[in-house]
Amino acid sequence: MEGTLPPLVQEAGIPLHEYREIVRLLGREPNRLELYLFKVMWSEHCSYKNSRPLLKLLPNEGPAVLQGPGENAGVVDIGEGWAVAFKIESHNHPSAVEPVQGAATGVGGIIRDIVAMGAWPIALLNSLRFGKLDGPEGDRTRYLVRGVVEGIAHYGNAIGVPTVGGEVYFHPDYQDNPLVNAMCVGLLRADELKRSRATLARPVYYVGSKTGRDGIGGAAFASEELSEESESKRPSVQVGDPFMGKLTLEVTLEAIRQDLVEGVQDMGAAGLTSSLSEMAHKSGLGIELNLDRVPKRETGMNPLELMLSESQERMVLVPRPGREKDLETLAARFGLDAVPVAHMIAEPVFRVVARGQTVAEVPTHALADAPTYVREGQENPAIAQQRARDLNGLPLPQNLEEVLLRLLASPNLCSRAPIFERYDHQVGTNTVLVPGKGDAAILRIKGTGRGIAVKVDANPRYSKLAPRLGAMHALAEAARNVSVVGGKPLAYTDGLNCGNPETPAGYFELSETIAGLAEASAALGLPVVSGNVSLYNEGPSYRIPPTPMVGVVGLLENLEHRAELGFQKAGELVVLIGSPEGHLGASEYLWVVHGLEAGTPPAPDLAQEARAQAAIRELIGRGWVKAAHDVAEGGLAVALAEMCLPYSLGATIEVRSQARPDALLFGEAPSRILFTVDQALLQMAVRVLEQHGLPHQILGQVGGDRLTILMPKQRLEWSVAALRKAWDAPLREVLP
Amino acid sequence: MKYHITLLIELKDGILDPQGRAVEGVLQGLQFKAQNVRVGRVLEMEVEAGSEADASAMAHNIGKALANPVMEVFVVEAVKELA
Amino acid sequence: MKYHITLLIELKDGILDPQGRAVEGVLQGLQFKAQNVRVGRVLEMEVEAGSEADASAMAHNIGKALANPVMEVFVVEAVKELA
Amino acid sequence: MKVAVIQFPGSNCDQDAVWALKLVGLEAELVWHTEKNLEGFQAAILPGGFSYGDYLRAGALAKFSPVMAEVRRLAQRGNPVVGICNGFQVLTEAGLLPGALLANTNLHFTCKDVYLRVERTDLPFTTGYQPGQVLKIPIAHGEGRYYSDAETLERLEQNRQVVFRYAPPPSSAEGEADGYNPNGSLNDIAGIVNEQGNVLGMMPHPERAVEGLLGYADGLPFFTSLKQALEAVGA
Ligand SMILES: Nc1ncnc2c1ncn2[C@@H]1O[C@H](COP(=O)(O)OP(=O)(O)O)[C@@H](O)[C@H]1O
Ligand SMILES: [Mg+2]
Repeated sequence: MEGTLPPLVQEAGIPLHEYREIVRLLGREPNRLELYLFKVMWSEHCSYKNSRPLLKLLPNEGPAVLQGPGENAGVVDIGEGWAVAFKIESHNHPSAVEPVQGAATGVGGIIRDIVAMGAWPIALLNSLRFGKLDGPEGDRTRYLVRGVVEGIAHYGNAIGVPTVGGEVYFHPDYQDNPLVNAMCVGLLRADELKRSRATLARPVYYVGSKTGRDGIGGAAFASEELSEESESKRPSVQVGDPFMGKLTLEVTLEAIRQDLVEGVQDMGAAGLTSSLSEMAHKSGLGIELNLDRVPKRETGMNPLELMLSESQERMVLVPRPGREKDLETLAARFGLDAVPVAHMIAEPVFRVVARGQTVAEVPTHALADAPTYVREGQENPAIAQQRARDLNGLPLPQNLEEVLLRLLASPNLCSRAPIFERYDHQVGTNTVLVPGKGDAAILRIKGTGRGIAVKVDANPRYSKLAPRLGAMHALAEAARNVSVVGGKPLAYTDGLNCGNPETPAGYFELSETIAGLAEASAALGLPVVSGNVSLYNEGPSYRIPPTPMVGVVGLLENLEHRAELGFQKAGELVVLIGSPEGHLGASEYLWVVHGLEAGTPPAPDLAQEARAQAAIRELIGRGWVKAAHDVAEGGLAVALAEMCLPYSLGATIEVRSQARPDALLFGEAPSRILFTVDQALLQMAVRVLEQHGLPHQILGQVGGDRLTILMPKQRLEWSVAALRKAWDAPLREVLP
Repeated sequence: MKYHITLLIELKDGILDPQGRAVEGVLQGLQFKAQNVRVGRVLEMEVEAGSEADASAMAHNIGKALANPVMEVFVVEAVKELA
Repeated sequence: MKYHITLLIELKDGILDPQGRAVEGVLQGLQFKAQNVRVGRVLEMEVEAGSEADASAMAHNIGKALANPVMEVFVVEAVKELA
Repeated sequence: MKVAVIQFPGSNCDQDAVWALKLVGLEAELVWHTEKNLEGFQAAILPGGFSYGDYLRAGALAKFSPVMAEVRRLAQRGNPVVGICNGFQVLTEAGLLPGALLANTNLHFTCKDVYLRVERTDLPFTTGYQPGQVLKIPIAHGEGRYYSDAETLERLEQNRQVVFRYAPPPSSAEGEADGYNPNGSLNDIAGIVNEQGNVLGMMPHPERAVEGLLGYADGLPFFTSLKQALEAVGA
């Protein structure tokens, strides 16, 4: 049979061995529609067939966890009866094809996942990766940046969920394959958590927008490498409608508030197919769908198109017995369709009926249990070589003052204001720490004294050179960002963006990334509660660096005690947790100044990391520290400059060390935190650091309108205005 | 010679038009029984060209440059010589 | 009978149109020497009416309802009977 | 002393307005846009957001909502009616306030702090301010460029209908002195009232600026003024 692939199998692009497995599970040949149901449900995006065995390594339990991976979003307890639901999701390929709508629908999709848990969305974050801004490729990069930012703004602003944070990196390896991941956080009463469940004989309602031919086959599309062919797939682009999205959200949450529904599910990737079949499977039941009842936007849609459509702004609601009419009335008030399109049946099959005929009938477990693959990974030897490169002979730059300005003006370190100014980051009036003011955003929980801190992070350079270390850093840094504003990290969500797992190098990077995350999770005591996997970010001539976007949510029990990143009070002392000496390997400095991406990223000491975070939280929690900032890309000098900017307040710093001046100023190292403290509290603060067994140094004092750094052999000085000028400009040119 | 160009840029058929949908809903509420409402953009501009044919060709190229081929189509609605 | 209506809603002359300016800048960057670029909206829709005159009147009323007289004008660009 | 906060489909600052009103001790209730009766309400707020998705034009479709007839009646009776951001756009579209709000000259949605000079302190919304006081209040809009024809503008100025104007920050550490007008509004207009002085529209968000925790306090007098005015009438 090898040579003679059935034409249908060839058309659907299903591997022969998977086709055989389908025939075995069905006990017969599938018809065309059934085959496509398998195709989308067995795509990586829906089935996790390459990643599931690896994801099992991630710790997913903890005292705060109310819902771990496996539902539409994870949920953690934040006390006083409240909980937060959160998840990250990728929309990379749609954004590459049509940046505005790709990003917009990515935001819409992740919001619906949060709503499906019964949570009111209170914050959005996003994590973006683009190629080069300079050179001939710059035009396309700018086009993508503008489009993606516009799409995020368009959807998030209109639906009324504040976009409070995110991160952006530019790296040549994303030139052909930008990444757009969106994270949403929602608030719910812990006892109102909803799941994707339904009981026997219940009608299943379709609520929201009508179904059109949008994004047909999108889930399968997302799991394919981008190719010339993507061009021809363009007509299927999905368009986001935040207005309908808002109405759908309000109907769903109001239905939950009035206790009208027993189960909720969003319609995301693979639309009706995945939402209904997965809900039936999780409920241990079957479901019968009547396609004639599905609200349609276009005429003449066939069953295949209806089943694969990824029209946006649709939800699945299962009313409680006797509440059907109430649900219909509620939806009508908002002008939405609410139609019973399916009902739960005892026989565990997914049955699709059109015009009185059964057009597909497949066991639900067969769709849910795609085969999984465990493969052999092998590192790309070129990367090992780059890592092994000796950096000892690196020349010292002549003018270190100029180097800092160049770093501040590098696309990866410069001001993000031109981006976040386009996002409404305050709607909802909960944003206590707005973008640009802190390492993480803080949102208050109305009616309590509590707040949550959120941040998403990942350093592609670290991950490219050493995927395992990169993943560890991503989690450590996201958690550190939450800790330095005063939040205690509770759990995280991870968006794993990698290359093709069917290649040895792609699989190596995926498995190393997950191994690194697992190790850091265990060491920091942080469980994963949700996430997303986007593989096949690879083409004939490129593969993205493995990019684990880690979103951490933390708790501030008392919002009075929090910190922001800017220097606020002249006279306060500047203290560094950790050593002033940084590493040059894999640093932003090495790339910007020497054009090198080489060496090994610093090795994290996770035990020290945990202690450093605990110490800064303690200092903030006692009310002694109001300004704290982690030392990340660009090293100590960049971190100090960043602290000068928010309130235009300078500092005088003295660094005593015999290390290379560039390593001191711009070298990177994990677990480092800068903070300021009043002279009168210094001794007590130092005692806390000693109790936690942390190396530390008192570096200097806040004040004036200049940043001065005294080194053993030289004195460096910048006006804060000059720092700001360098830092402000680069993204303004992209987003005027 | 100077020409005035009118160019329409509209969503392709089958692509969801949220604006059109919202306008349709409101018009129906006002008892206008409008259906299939679609909202696009109209661009008016002036160009220099040697002949009307040249101006049309230019209008065509401008439409091509400005419409997003992923979702939009364009129509050269009018090309008129200016006094 | 069914009619197809095309309606243009545009900014009045003399009102600053930053979008038009931005498009003009883009076009000039592409070496199209376009001037006085103005960006407006085009609405296409289908209505039921007894006659073409009725359909035109309806188009007029819809234009009146949707355009903002403070800064916009509307033009009924076309009314066509549908087969 | 009940204030109606009108909810159009797509409004999204409705809850925030209720929160701010309740914070100063006013009774506030959400009113869905299909409501045909505002009996029992002494004032109405049209909140920010994207009514009808802001499709076609910000505020353009909301003016057709059934509740607008009642809002008009309330305004005609002299009761306070406030439009914030999208609400301001709706009030101009509905003809309750003169002029129109066009796309920002920067052509994009802008969310940031701006400074406003208070031009009038004799209105039910501004008695709590000092004449000429400069406030820090956030904006969040894409279509906030106030426009009207020259005559209308002249009349507005002559009647002292401009209530808030964008202004340079009081100290240079807080931002740039030029470029303080965030959207290209004529005469730096950020907020106006009708001739009677009871219908006010403004683009910045006072309801976002009522709590020190969130970094602002300058919006608070707006709501305490309103409360006093309503109490004075009620008493
Ligand atoms: N990298 C990951 N880490 C942890 N959990 C994950 C990861 N990827 C996916 N998950 C979890 O697997 C489940 C299925 O994910 P997905 O199919 O993306 O859900 P949805 O269709 O609701 O978007 C979800 O509960 C999700 O949180
Ligand atoms: Mg889901």
